[in-house]
Amino acid sequence: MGRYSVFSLMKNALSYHENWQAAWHSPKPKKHYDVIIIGGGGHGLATAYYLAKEHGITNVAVVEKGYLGGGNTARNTTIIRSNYLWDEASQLYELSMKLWEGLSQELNFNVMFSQRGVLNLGHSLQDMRDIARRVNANRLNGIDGEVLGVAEIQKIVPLLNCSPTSRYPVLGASWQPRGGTARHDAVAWGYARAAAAMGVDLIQQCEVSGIRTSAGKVVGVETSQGFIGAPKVGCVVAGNSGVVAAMAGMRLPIESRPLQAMVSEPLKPCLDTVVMSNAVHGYISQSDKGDLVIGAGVDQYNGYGQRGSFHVIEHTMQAICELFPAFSRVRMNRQWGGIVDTCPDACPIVSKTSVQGLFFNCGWGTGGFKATPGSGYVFADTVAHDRPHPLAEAFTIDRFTSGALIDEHGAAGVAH
Amino acid sequence: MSNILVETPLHHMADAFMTLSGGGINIHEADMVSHLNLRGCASDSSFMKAAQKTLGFALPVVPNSFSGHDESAAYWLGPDEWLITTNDIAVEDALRVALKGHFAVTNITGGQTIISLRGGASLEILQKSSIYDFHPSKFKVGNCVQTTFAKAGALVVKKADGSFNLIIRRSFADYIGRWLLDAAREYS
Amino acid sequence: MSLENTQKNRLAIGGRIDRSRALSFTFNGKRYSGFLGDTLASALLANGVDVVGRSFKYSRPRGIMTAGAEEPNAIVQLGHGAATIPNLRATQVALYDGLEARSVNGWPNVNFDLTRIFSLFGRLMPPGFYYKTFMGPKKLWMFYEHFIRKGAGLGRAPTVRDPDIYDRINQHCDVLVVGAGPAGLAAALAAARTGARVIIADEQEEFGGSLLASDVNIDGKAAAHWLAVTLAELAKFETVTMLPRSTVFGYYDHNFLTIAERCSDHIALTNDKAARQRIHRVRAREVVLACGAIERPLVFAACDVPGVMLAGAVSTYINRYAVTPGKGLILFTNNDRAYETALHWHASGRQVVAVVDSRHNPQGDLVQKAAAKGVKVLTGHAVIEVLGGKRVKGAMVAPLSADGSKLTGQAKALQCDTIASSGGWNPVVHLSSHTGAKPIWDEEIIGFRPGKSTQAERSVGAAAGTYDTASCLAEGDASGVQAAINCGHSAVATSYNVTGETAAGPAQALFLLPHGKPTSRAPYQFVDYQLDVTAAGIELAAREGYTSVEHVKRYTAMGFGTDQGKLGNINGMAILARKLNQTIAETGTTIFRPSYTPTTFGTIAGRDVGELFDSARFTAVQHWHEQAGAKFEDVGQWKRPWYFPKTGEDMDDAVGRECLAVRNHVGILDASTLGKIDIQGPDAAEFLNRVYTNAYLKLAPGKCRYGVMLGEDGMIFDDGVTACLGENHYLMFTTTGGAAGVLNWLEIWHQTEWPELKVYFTSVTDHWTTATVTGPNARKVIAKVCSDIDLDGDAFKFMDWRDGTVSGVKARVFRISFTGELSYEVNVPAHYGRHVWEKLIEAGAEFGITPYGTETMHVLRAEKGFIIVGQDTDGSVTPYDMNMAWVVSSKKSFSFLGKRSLDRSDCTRTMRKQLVGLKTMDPLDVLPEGAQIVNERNAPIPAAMQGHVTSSYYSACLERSIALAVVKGGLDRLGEQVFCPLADGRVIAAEIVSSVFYDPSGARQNV
Amino acid sequence: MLKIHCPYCDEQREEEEFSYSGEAHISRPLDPGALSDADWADYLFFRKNTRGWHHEMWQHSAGCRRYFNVTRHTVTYEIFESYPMGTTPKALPKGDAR
Repeated sequence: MGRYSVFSLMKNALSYHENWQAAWHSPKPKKHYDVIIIGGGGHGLATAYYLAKEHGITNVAVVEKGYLGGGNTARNTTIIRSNYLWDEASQLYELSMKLWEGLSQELNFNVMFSQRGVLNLGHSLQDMRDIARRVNANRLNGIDGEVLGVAEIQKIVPLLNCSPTSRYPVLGASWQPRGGTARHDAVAWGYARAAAAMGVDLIQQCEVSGIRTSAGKVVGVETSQGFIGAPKVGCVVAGNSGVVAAMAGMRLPIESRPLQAMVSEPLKPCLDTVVMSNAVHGYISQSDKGDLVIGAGVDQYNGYGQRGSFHVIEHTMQAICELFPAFSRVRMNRQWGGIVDTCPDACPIVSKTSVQGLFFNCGWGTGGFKATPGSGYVFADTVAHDRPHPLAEAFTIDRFTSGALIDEHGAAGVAH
Repeated sequence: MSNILVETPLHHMADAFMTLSGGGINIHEADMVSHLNLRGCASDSSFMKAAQKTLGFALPVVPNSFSGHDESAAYWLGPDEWLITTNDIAVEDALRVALKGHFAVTNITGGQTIISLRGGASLEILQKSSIYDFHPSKFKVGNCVQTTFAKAGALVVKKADGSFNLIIRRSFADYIGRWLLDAAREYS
Repeated sequence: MSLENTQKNRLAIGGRIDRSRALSFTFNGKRYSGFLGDTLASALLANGVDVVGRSFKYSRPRGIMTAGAEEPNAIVQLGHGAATIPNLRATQVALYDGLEARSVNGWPNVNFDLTRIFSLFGRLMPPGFYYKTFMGPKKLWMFYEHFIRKGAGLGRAPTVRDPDIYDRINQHCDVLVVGAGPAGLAAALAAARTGARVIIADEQEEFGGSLLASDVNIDGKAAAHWLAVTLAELAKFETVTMLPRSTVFGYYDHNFLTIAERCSDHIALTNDKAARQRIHRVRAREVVLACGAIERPLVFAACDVPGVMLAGAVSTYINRYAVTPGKGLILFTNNDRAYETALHWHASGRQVVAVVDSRHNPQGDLVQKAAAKGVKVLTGHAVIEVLGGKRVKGAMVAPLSADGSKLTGQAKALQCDTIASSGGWNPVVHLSSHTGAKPIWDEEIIGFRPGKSTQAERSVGAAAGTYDTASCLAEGDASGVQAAINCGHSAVATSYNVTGETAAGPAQALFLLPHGKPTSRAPYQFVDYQLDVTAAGIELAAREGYTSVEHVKRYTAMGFGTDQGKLGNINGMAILARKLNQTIAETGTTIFRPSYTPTTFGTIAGRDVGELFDSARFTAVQHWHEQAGAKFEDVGQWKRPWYFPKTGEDMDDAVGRECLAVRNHVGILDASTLGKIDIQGPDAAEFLNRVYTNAYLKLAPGKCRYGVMLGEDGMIFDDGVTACLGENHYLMFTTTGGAAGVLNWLEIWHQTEWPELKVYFTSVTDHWTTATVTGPNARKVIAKVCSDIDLDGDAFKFMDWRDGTVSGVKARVFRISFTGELSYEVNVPAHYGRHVWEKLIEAGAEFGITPYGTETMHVLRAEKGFIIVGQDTDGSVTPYDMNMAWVVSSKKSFSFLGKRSLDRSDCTRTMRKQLVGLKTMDPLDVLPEGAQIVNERNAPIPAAMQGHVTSSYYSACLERSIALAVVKGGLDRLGEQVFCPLADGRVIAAEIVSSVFYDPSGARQNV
Repeated sequence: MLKIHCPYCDEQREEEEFSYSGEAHISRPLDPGALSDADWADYLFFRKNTRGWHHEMWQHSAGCRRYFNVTRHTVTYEIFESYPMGTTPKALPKGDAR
């Protein structure tokens, strides 16, 4: 794989960019692999990458029914933070954060990780109690965080409506300076390119139609390109987890819901950080291209349509106009929806299953993008060693039986 | 009891509503009447008969309709639920006496109020506030409907004279009053 | 200088502009004139303005390319200050007097742009170059990003509150017609004549679409005349709503569509009388999509030089706006229809240099017509490169192979200042694809047509690939008839007689023109103008493995501009298909999403902003609270008095005073916001028994009981007191925030699981005003206003309730207490609330009655160790965790909601977090709520957290701080010392104590 | 934006009047105490999450406050029928939605 650098760019410029190599190839599937990863999104590609890099398992296929990074990876609002409430969740997201911090260099692919800071606004006394609780917990877990007052917030976000007379005045916020955003497509492409370079087969337009098991063990997957054998299969299919689980005769504590987002027309820089509000229910940042990137709430019903209802968009716009009255004249350019796999406790499932060799990594709900590196890292480790990675132990499927849920609704708050 | 102060939920907005009058829309809070929530089985003829005998008219069984007259009316809220509005405070006890078996009469007078909406712009103001189809071809005299109203709810009633009544909850009255004033501004 | 003579390209006659209404406007600071009926674009062209913007990446000069929504170049910032609007398309801005517009890119200005220097490095900026560079050293991306962001973006957002208001209106109709061209008008007319409720919307300033610049006759009338007659008829129907300047921007499920109406943007920047824009939320039974088609330019080298325009746009400017945007025209086409542009240009009295037709043997009538007019036609030729920088100076024209794939001879230069380009037409399939219908490639029309409908919707006219007026009218009429019939109306078809149309011969499928050099080395052959995506860029993406059309779009940014790829995407896909040696059908198209054109945030938000952002709920005593100077706290939607400061008091002073007043004298709280549910029926007690953790079967009339509700997961979700009002009649109090949730909770179990239980639930929250009179003097106060209740402590005990009369009003008085003091909760119908409240204040005056708010309430209950659900609990605690085993009945036969979950291993393990009290070593230290608890003073990071502080206050009556906390195994650790490390570096030590700080025996409330 | 038929109001009404209430036909075990933790968890948390025709509960929260069932396609969002609590749904339409 040719290394990317400003020099390779110049060299190729001289030959009119006619000699760039493909970032990855699209092979036909082999008969058998050591591991099959179902799902070519960010999490699946990261899993394949870490299987190869950390565990030397390179005889791996990633099967994707559409195109790489075409699901929620391509549809989220790219917010990255690790300031979750409970130890188990915050440590997993913090592992992810640390991986983000070196990812562009590690992958030799600029994922444009921009640590511009994340603000979570508080609008009620209880919001502020929860914020203080979360920030204190973060600090004691070695995660950066501060509680900011209104004046400090206004300095960071001059256009934010901090009037004490607004319907739900801003009372304060939590601030994670290391949080920020990244270029979502680049994350999938970067992992894909790096994984492919280590020998991982990336098989697109290959839909899984069945999971073949024998004597309680997985033996491979039926696909639109025929049967592919493997003793280990990792399912990383987000919104479609329930569908794949059903192929293995399982149900999951997961419901798939539409989640919508939108972008404005490109503007000159006017918002330098990420602003989130649970109570008023909106969150917003500005991409490097200049678009305001805005996330809406989760629709109330189950849906695989990648479409949501318009009143959800309206409520989000009302929240944005309430938080940023100056954006009222800005225009929405594009709106879309994804399918989020939500767990009852707003935490993921990274787990073995009752079927030997079948693993699931799902339930990231509205918070999956930020977890991409960490999720791939611990899932690869779990698959490689056939036991939960220490940081994944709390996220096994058993917790729904024992009752050891990790309720992150408070910190997860709005869809993000 | 003449020295007892009685305050309707929108007493403080009467003047603001007045400033609209003369334009395409006329809004005011109706005089106070008793509001009773009545629960019972519509298929229980003895219950229905007893209610009719007490009220002087039959409870409506057609969804989203109301029966009665200006002094006293019954609005369909659900298959086993009605709202009774009446200016005869005796009705409450009379119902309790007349009805037998499994029923419930609950006085909610303090919790509700009625806003009258009349004038050419009424329909458009309803369209601005609610997602229900109030077009005269669909929502006729004698109809009533519980639906969303801005970010609150209302029971909307189409009266014989073509005007509308909004029956709303007290705690939301101030918000709905402000919403109406804002929506009506362009017509006054 | 007089206004008119600045308009060098304005024709003396013709067009739909009003020459008697001259308008003055400025563009980039320079003053120009135009006429009523102009768009900003037509006025700029009339004034001979060539360069209107600079491109995003290479900063190339750009001119007006189109006459509509697909315009990629003429992006302007309108006005300044609070009312400024970024990123409008000059082609869609109606001109008004005093209009002020600026280009959004180009520094110092579009004609002399220093950032042009970047384009020298253009070769270093292929698609994806960001991903390959700026990677090291670590963290330096933030530095690069700073400059990249500065260069990015188009216009500027306002920096102060929007002065305008916006409106929302809900519409319901039988038939919604999108687009008011010939097909749409015919559809609307057919449906309207059946009496159906019809809405017809069109994004343009006036209805008519192609008829506004058409030469045909309909039923013997000139198109414009037929249009006028038709509009007049439509306007007569009461059942028809006509919405010009209204863009249908989204098509959602179950035939729900959204329309953005520009109410006043054609008059001024702001509207001080009414809404500037209004959104129509339409629920339609049937939808007719007649939204037309967008012309496709041909792709050749330097096809972005100002002066290169869409052929149809040139015709529109000539016929509709009486502007011929140049002197010498070359028309480059692969189809017959575009010849009309050459004829229009010719008719406007200016020179047609040549028609360059890629086809070798075009035979259509229009071709003959042009030849007959003496227009020079070069068949089998192509424009392969444009000459000129800030304006077209000429074109390199070369002979082309029949299949259009290669050049067959030397190119020669032809001089001209305008090149009209036409590569055919793309039906506007956007709205139909919003519904999930996948567009289908059609070789016949050389374009994508709408896919299989998933809703009650049909596309007609140009939107379906039908381009001649006669067929458009026929399809429109048929669709209107069908739609009306589907809505239960009876309809008859109308047939229209159209004359003066010339039949078109076959077009050639041609997208990217060959050049002397390979694509990778040829001068830029632009596909997406706004984002500088070139044919070479698309081929590079494919070369690098980005072969899915979605990958190409994302890698090159093709289609991500404000025109959403309306102009370039199909060309891009064709170029990709050729590169991958597959058909366009195989390659497919990207998915179109709302908004069809960008929609103002404020329009979508409507009037739900400011004080109307959300409903604020008030109690009947609100105005008294305001007059008493209360500070308010948001609790859900409620506004509750937080505390009542006297002059000079801060919150701590006020709360301290209020607390002491309650403990030593008497206080009064407005508790009206508590949820109240009236429960009646023979099975009411059984029902309560099932939803509460404790027993209710034996609760006698006149008695009250505190209960806790669990979710089925065993976690506390609400609590409150329930009173037995009589046989089969109960009143349940819920928390303020939980009221709605609890009522639904009761209803869903009753309606879905236990319908056999005879019980009714009715919310009476708003009916009652609840005044809590509490403190040692409470009885004395009540005694003064209530004579018909025996207040004696033995006659009216703690946890009893009584009916009575309070200051002349029938009341229900409860002896329940959240403060631990002697308390009476006086409930009266809310219309008497203010009266009774004031009487209680009067009666209490001599005993020092003190109104208090939620903060004091919190302190007083914390002194007693009473929990607040949602503050001391967080959805992860059981009654046992809250040290409330006493409230859980193990004897009940029915397995109450949540009981089973309490037996799960995690709920029974040791070291669960349990509710305890904390006393700081320094009694003046008040722990911050949310402080985390650790075992050692200098716990290393990461520290093992033991729990956190849920409630913490300074207790004036105990003269020290108190706190409630949840601590791992806390109930077994009373007396242990723990530590709270704070963000400011302090570490506060505290002792674990009982959660009851005051009057543990409960003596004070039992008097 | 769904349009839902309320079987009690007997009208097509807008989604904003309704609250989604999850998968239908999950009845509470009569004797929870007799269930294993796993069976209890299955009732509590595990769902079909069907991709296709889905029986689900809705409440007409802004209208008559009644709960009822809806058969809806979770990909096309097409609604096949609404039916009252305690009644059984019609046989599903053959194949997929439209």
